[in-house]
Amino acid sequence: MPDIEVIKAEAKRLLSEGMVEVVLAFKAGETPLHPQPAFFRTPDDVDELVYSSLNQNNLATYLTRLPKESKVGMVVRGCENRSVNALVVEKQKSRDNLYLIGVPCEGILDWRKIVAKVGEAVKSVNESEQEVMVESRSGYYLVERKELLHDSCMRCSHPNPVSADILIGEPLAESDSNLAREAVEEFEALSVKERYAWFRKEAERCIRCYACREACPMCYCTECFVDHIEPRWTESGATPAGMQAWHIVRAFHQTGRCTSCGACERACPMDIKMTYLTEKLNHDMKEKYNFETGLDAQTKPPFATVTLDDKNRFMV
Amino acid sequence: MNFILEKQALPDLLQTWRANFDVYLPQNLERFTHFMPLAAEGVTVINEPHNTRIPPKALFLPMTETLVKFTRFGGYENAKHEIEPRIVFALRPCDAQAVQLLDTSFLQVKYSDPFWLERREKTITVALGCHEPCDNGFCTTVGYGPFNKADLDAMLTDLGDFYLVETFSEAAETCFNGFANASETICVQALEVQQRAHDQMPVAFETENLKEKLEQNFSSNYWDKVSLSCLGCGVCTFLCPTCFCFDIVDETQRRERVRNWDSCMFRTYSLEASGHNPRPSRVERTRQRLSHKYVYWLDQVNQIGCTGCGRCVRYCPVGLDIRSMLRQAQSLPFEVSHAS
Amino acid sequence: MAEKPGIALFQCQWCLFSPADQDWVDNHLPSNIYLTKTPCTGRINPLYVLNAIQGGADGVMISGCLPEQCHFVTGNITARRQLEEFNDFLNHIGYEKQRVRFVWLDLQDRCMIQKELAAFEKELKCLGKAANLVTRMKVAEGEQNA
Amino acid sequence: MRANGRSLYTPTPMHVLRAYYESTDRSLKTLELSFDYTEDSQAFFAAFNPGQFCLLSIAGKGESALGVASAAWEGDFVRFTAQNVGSVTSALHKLTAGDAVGMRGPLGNGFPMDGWQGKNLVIIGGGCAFSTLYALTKHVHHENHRDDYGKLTLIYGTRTSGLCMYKHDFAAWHETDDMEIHQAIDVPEENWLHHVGYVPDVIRQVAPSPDNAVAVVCGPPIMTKFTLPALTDLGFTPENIFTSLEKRMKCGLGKCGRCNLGPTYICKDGPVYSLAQLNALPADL
Repeated sequence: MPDIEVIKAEAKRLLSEGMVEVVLAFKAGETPLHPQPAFFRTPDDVDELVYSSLNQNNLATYLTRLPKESKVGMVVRGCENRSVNALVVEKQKSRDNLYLIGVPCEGILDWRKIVAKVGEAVKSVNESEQEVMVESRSGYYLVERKELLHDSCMRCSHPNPVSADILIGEPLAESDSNLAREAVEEFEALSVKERYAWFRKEAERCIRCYACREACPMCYCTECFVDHIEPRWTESGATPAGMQAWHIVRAFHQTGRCTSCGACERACPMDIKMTYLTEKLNHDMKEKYNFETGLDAQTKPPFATVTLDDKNRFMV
Repeated sequence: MNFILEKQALPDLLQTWRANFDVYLPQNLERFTHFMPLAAEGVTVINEPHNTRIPPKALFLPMTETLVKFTRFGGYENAKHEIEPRIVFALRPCDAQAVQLLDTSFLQVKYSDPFWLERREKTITVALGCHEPCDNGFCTTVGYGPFNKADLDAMLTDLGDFYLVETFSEAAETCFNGFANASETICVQALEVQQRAHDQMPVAFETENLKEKLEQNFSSNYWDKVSLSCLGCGVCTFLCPTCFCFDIVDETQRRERVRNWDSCMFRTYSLEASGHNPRPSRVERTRQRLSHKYVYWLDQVNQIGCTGCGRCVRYCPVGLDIRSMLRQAQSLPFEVSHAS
Repeated sequence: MAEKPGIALFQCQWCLFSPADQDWVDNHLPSNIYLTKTPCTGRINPLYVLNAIQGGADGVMISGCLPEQCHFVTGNITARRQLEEFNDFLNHIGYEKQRVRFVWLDLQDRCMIQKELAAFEKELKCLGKAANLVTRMKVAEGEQNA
Repeated sequence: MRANGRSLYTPTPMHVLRAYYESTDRSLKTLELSFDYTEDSQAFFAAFNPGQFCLLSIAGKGESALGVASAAWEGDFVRFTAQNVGSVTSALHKLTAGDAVGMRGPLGNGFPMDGWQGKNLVIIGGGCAFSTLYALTKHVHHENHRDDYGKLTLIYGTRTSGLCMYKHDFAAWHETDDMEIHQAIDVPEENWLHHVGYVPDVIRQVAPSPDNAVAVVCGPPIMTKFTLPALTDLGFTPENIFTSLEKRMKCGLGKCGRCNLGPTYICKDGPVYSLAQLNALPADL
């Protein structure tokens, strides 16, 4: 775990030296399971800053909500760093206006898995590298970290920030990049019928609250296609057609832009699995175009870089 | 009337009801519980002190519901919904209270919503009191409670091997026909359980003068502070048992006019055709959500429009907590002048 | 199956050089083919394809110009990149891949579009009626959309 | 249930009697609708009060709230003037005589006509928001009701003379002597015989007397914002200043939630509020 005091000191330095107007990080929430994203504007505020593996959100989602020219400091993990890069590529934020405090990430703990494991009324969560100690109403539990990791974090292959201005803590070993591919291949091994049944089951639980959209750093359109009135692209209610179209198109709009952070899935109030959709698209981008989102802040995603060389790919 | 219902007898009872009613009760759906009609076999009564993920308001105000059908030559027809008599079993008192609050909106004297009315009239609600406190609830704080009896047909109190059934309507009495009457001692015992459950609920914030404080600080920067990390999704409102806003949309292909749940946290909610938006940012929208529950409901029907079920607290993707927001509101300045 | 499969045809307005072919597409299409003409295949949003599928099309055919012959230089390749991936993606969630077909039409070709459509129709017949992803309620027979 | 067994949400079938452009730039169109069934007509006029609005409905497009611009005595029809802004209003603009259209209403409270009896009326309108005031003027000006009210002053401002609505009636009203009319345009034009300037300035210039008088203001938000202080300066009390508000509406019945102004719903408890009422409500517009 990175030293929280070092993070705080760095955040304080940024603010007191006037290098940034605001530092984006987390503060302790009302309950131990839910730390809140917070905006620190003065060095004194920074005392509230916390860093834990329970920080569920991708902070990059707030970047497009702040004024474009504002100077922002951010505590970033691997996926958040890649999202920032993707936003910089899409010219949503200038890299010069950003100061990234990088933290190697050991994976995000899924609060739902914790509750499922230890029961209601979690009083405290203490983590070490391998294990997590949880106190709930029914007593103390020592659980292996792996068991509580969020699904997308288990497949993560870039836990280290790729372009942070300062890295706090020792970089972790890059993990096996095949895990994501295996997950996609495992799903594709199912028959068409089974796959559709799975998709239906997941998509049709949707209540269309758009938490996935709002939690995603790359969903920054001023007007989403589902809010469009003329023409109306999909059925707007919680009908099968509307729900399926939402999940298909939301995911497809992320092609070459998704960093597999899993924030959409963690935000969903109905526990809908969504990363199996974006993982497939990421997998294809890697196989077909050798592209991974956000590894640098220059390379454009495949759908934005069409060349006539492509014709050789498609000639039948 | 008070009856005793042995826990063993419950599955059979539910099946008996199925002869005449659609029986809705919380059942496991994937990783959470959801009100679903009871099938011929397999009974799951969710006994944890836990709410379903989607509040039972969805049984009365479905997520999507047809209001009007378009006829071929530009005409309109009333939509018809086949609604069978139903029993909603094991809903929690907070959710039942919420349905009563929604009645004040949907069953106004002049404009009574026909679809809501029909569903309400054909439903018998049998609540299951919460003998153990739930995790994020704060029902006693807002003036309700784990055994709040408002607007119920019957209420169950868990007493170990059996339930004490208190019925408040004739319809419910016939449902429990043939069960043994509860003795005085059992009723006293139940009262103790109920009182203990009530006392166990923590007080999350003070409600005294809260209305005046929120009202008078309408343009305070308090709202900027509490809405800062809000994402603007609809989780808190869609999962709220008392949120009832809906949108009316024409589904051209289906030739229907439908109503869908809508949320005051969405940008398009109050966006006008001219491009003007009275609530342009998350600050105003958060203010609307909180003020509606803690100011406007009080003005309208003199009840707090939040029943303390705790869903918005639990499922907010960024951990925003209405309890802490209101606790912060308690330190706002206010004048007592017109609080008479 | 007894009835002919429904095909949604998205046609780039430049891809048929021969007036006779264009006239056939514009005026003499069989009733099971529903034509949408676009200024370029690059204009085809994957949402159009999804709409056609959800609305009950048994197959979707997109006809565009050959690479390097696009009126807008790279429109057809943009479309191909996107729609190829979209098709792969639909396949991932359980839609038969064969039901979406992208054809290049050489400007010199004659009667290619008829041949392609016939071949596509034949294949769709083998696949049968589309079921997955067909979720939009249909308007009753004989009624026109408002 | 309403007349003919329709639910609250089912529009009444109507058809277009007359449709004509109201302004020279064709951005405003007036529709006069007549009822398909006499029961609907009776139910409508039994409930109707000037200042109320209806939801006009085009199947497949949606509904749009429009103020009623006709008085009950004018005949068995309802008049609306729509500005072409959104998807529904642009569909309304395509309608011609004989076309079918749906209508729900009358909705809202309307002007408190009973409370205004015997008082002088100062009617202040701006732009296309004049429609309900037109209904009010028509109602008051009619010989059956004229004696119930005192002096009638009409102040109407538009951006250009071409955007002025109901030109024929204005021409006729200029001829009559039981009404004081002040028309204004924002920028000078040739052959314009009336005021030039913004409505608040015209009010200060005209200076209607606040004695035993009620001021009714209806206009774009920016005009209302500056007109209300002008009236207060002239000595009108908040209880005697009325305005009609608008917000996005869906159900029109105080159920869908979006048009609330504090604890009131503009569709059900409004759209007409007195300034005294507004002062007690949050500024959530």
